[in-house]
Amino acid sequence: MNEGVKFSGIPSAQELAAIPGIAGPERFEQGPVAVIECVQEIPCNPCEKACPFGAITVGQPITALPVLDEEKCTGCGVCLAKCPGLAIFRVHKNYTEDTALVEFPFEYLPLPREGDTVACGGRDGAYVCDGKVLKINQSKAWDGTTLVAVAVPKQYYMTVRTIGKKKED
Amino acid sequence: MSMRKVQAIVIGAGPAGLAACIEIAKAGGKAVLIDENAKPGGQLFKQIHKFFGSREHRAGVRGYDIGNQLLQETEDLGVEVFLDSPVYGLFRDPRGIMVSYMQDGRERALLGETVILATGAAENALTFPGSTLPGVMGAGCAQTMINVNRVLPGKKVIMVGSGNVGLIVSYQLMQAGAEVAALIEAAPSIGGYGVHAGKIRRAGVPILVGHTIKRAMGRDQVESVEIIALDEKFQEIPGTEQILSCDTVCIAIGLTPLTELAWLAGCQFTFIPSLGGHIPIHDENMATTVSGLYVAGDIAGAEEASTAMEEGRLAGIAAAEALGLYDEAAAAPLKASVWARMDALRTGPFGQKRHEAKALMLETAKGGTK
Amino acid sequence: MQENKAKNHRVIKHPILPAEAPCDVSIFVDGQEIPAKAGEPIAAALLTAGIRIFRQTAKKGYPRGIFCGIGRCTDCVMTVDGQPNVRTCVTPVRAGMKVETQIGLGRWAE
Amino acid sequence: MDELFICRCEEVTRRELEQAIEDGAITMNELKRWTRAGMGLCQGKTCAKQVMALLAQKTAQSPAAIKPATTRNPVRPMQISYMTKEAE
Amino acid sequence: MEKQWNVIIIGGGIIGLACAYYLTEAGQSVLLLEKGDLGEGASTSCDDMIFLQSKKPGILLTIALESLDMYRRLDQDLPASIEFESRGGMVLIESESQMSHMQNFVRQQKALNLDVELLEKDQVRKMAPLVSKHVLGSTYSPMDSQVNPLQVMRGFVKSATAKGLEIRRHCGVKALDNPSPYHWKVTAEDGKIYESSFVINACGAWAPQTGELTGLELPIKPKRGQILVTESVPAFGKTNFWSADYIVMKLNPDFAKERSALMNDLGIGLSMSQAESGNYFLGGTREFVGFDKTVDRTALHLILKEAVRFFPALEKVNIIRTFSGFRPAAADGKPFIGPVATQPGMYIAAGHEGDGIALAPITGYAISQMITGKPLPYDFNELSPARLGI
Repeated sequence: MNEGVKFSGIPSAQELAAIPGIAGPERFEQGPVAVIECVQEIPCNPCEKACPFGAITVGQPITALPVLDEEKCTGCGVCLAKCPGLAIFRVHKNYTEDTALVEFPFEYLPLPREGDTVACGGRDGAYVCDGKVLKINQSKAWDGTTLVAVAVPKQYYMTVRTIGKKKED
Repeated sequence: MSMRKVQAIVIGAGPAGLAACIEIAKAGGKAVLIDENAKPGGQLFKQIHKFFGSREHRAGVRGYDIGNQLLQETEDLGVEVFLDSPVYGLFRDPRGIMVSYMQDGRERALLGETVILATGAAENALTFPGSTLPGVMGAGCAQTMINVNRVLPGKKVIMVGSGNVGLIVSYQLMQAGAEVAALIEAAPSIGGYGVHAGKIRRAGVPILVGHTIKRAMGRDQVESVEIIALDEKFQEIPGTEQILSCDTVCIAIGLTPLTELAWLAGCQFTFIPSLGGHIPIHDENMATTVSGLYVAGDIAGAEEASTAMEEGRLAGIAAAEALGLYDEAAAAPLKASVWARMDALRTGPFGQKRHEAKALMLETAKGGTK
Repeated sequence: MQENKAKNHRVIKHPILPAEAPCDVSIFVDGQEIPAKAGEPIAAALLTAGIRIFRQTAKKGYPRGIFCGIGRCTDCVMTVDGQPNVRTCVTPVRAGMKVETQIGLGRWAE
Repeated sequence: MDELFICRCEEVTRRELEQAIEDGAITMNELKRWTRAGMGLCQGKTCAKQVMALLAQKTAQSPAAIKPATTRNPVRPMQISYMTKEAE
Repeated sequence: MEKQWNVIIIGGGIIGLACAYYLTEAGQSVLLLEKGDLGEGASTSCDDMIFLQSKKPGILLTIALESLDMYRRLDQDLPASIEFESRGGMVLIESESQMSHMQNFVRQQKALNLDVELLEKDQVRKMAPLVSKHVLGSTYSPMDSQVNPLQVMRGFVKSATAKGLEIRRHCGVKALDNPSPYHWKVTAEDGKIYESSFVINACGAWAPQTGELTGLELPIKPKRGQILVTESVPAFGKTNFWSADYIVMKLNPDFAKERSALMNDLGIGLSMSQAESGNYFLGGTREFVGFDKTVDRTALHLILKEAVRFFPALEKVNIIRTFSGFRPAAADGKPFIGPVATQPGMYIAAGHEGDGIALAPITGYAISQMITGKPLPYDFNELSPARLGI
């Protein structure tokens, strides 16, 4: 069975390990950080301009993969809503003793409410665990893209990437 | 019969046509933009996702916002726009290129010193038993319905084709409230960007590569489809049939440039499958083999909106130069900067093929035609 | 009579796009009154009402509905105000329009 | 409904196209004239690509060598009343 | 060296194919050379009518009636549905003066056993409920018929190829040599030389070019006819239609004064026929403009105005296609069907102007009978090239 983004739409562990947009394991221990799951050379660079700290570099050609400078990245999350591919996540592994925070863009209705307990899914949408919605972030500048932050059991910090769509009321 | 003559007629108010008009107007020229739809913007207004590219390509901005910005610009520059005005033909005329169109319930004509065709592309159809049943439709059709007309064409969808159109429309169908039961792709791998595929995978939509639709079933509209796995030679693998229930099948298997007007004008063509089939031969200025006639956007090879805008700019600058609004020295750097941005869009694993196809086109244009 | 599920088919609330204006006119489809928005394509009003079968073909009598959505193919044609072969995907709704399922080539109004 | 309709407008099946090729049609114009595929309201805009692929396959021609059927005015259906008003 | 053929036909329109059909039926070995696609000249750029009512009594009407009978048989014999139908025809009359001319004409035609009559206003309306109220009357003949020329050609191709016909498309002729009587060497664009006993020039409006290769001057000129095609619609009446004014003008040139100069320049006379598919052909013009295939806007406007004048409901119908074709117009208005006396083995089957479809079967049959030395049903001398010293 062929693995990887070209075959399943999901980057494989090897693909994720090979790209320059994801910080090393130590960096995750130190605080929130952007996770740029951009594994294909596509002509796109808004993330580079989005980062106020200059932590993301695409450079030339424009199809180069975004490089995350894990020292400069403060984990502010400004880049999340700017990525047209919705491929950047904010991960705070040590959010609490036993939970990690995962924040991701979400463009469906209805939105969950802060404090809700929701079913969290992985890159394939399959259920991973329950999580608690910590924050619904919206900004006019993000043009309809909402950022949802959930707290999940710590071991899922690199697994949870979304929440289930709620059925329409 | 006296007939109004203008410096440039641009046919098609999509990204390429709007960009072309803007460049002609910026050069001080008079352009008339004609489009058959009630609203300008071409397919931009159904693109509600954020575009890729760089800042010059307005990356990160949603398609319809880009459409609005371009419209504002054409308005500010005083471009004359005819909407609801389908161009139905070109007639030979010693005074220029005669463009005939329908407007306000009558047929009219206009002469252009230059004409830029920016007519876009249409979706490819697919034939299988049941492919004419109500509920089977183009993915672009479904996209227009949900994003422009705000109505769901169905509630449970099977998407056929994993290019960017299939991936994006699947995502947008879910945003509009439909369920996408599965996306199937005959090739062994996904055609479009992985990040678009990732969006619908996260929503739980299975992407079945190496699968095709065998038939759609239903008495008088689609009720289910039968799909089947294909081997690497695209042959059906018996025993892998599955029946999936759905009420809608969307077809997203590529585009064909809308070239009728170029054929009518007598342009020479070349056949480049990776650009969608027969393409009017055009040079580095987007000029065709017919004097004064230019092409831009999908008619010059189906790509995507960002490249279409750049090609429109290029054609506009070149037409302005041909009209004497720019001298060579003024036009050259403008064209070079467009080319630099276009080259950037045509790199990487998804752009390389188009880069090569366009390079082949330029060679064909230089070498004359067969 | 085809099923009428009007409320469920209109995309009112949307995560990206502004809220949609409500229907403001009526049209008559095979005698049945359905709500519509002036200026929207006839096909959109029909889909809103859950109507997907627009005609029967001339040769085989098979059902057809919307296919290309841009006025290019003939699949969505119906008889509108007595005129056959009207492309409903590009023809705007006017209040009180009479739309009929087209059988074959249709017929001329008397 | 097991028929494979390639030309949706004129309800021309794949089998009818194959039959015309067997009868000796080897160009797009001939195939169109003999089967009506592409003669409907859309004038082949929907089916031409599929017809061409079929013709190429059945006659062992390269698709690049096949000339599309002739394009004519009007490229959009035009209501006759549009043409009967005095020219302006 | 290619094999020797009995007959080489130059021109793959309906006339050339009809010759091929009847010659292969008669057991001849035949090669057909066509410079473009089959039927690319006038045979696919025309309407579908076998119109008898316009014909003056004489050889043309006689052979048209024979051809009609032959189509009835071909409808059974050919391996394609040729959509033969005798829907009948009406010539719509708008004025008293047209009426009196048509009365005369009808009387003459009746004498030749053409089944034709005059209809009063009310009868016209019964046959064609959507006709304009200003129409005073019409002629009606149930014999006027139609056939789908595209399917006829398909049937000819299929049947004749099964009997050995070979076809070379996109293969024009560059030279014609005649080393001895009944020996022809045809140099084709594919670089080959084909040899035969007989050559048939069936090149329609292009027949003079082919004639020139052997020094023949054929008095045939291309007459452009512009035609529009509507979408498929319900019928406007039981029959096909013509306007009387053009026919009357042909009978009495004085009538030209009643028409606009532009109408006369373009030679506009309305014809309106419905194909089996429901599409109407709206014609047409008759213009001498050389081989300029352009469709011009003015002509389209005028034809449509004529059509709407007779059928106001047409206003709402869509035009989906326009085209023009070159009718091969012979100097004296009659086709050339027969041998070239000075060039043994050379035959001409061209110059049918607007009657190529109607006269194809009889032309093919007559040529086949001549070449195989069999008797002819009529005296074809009146149509022989010799009549003009050729």
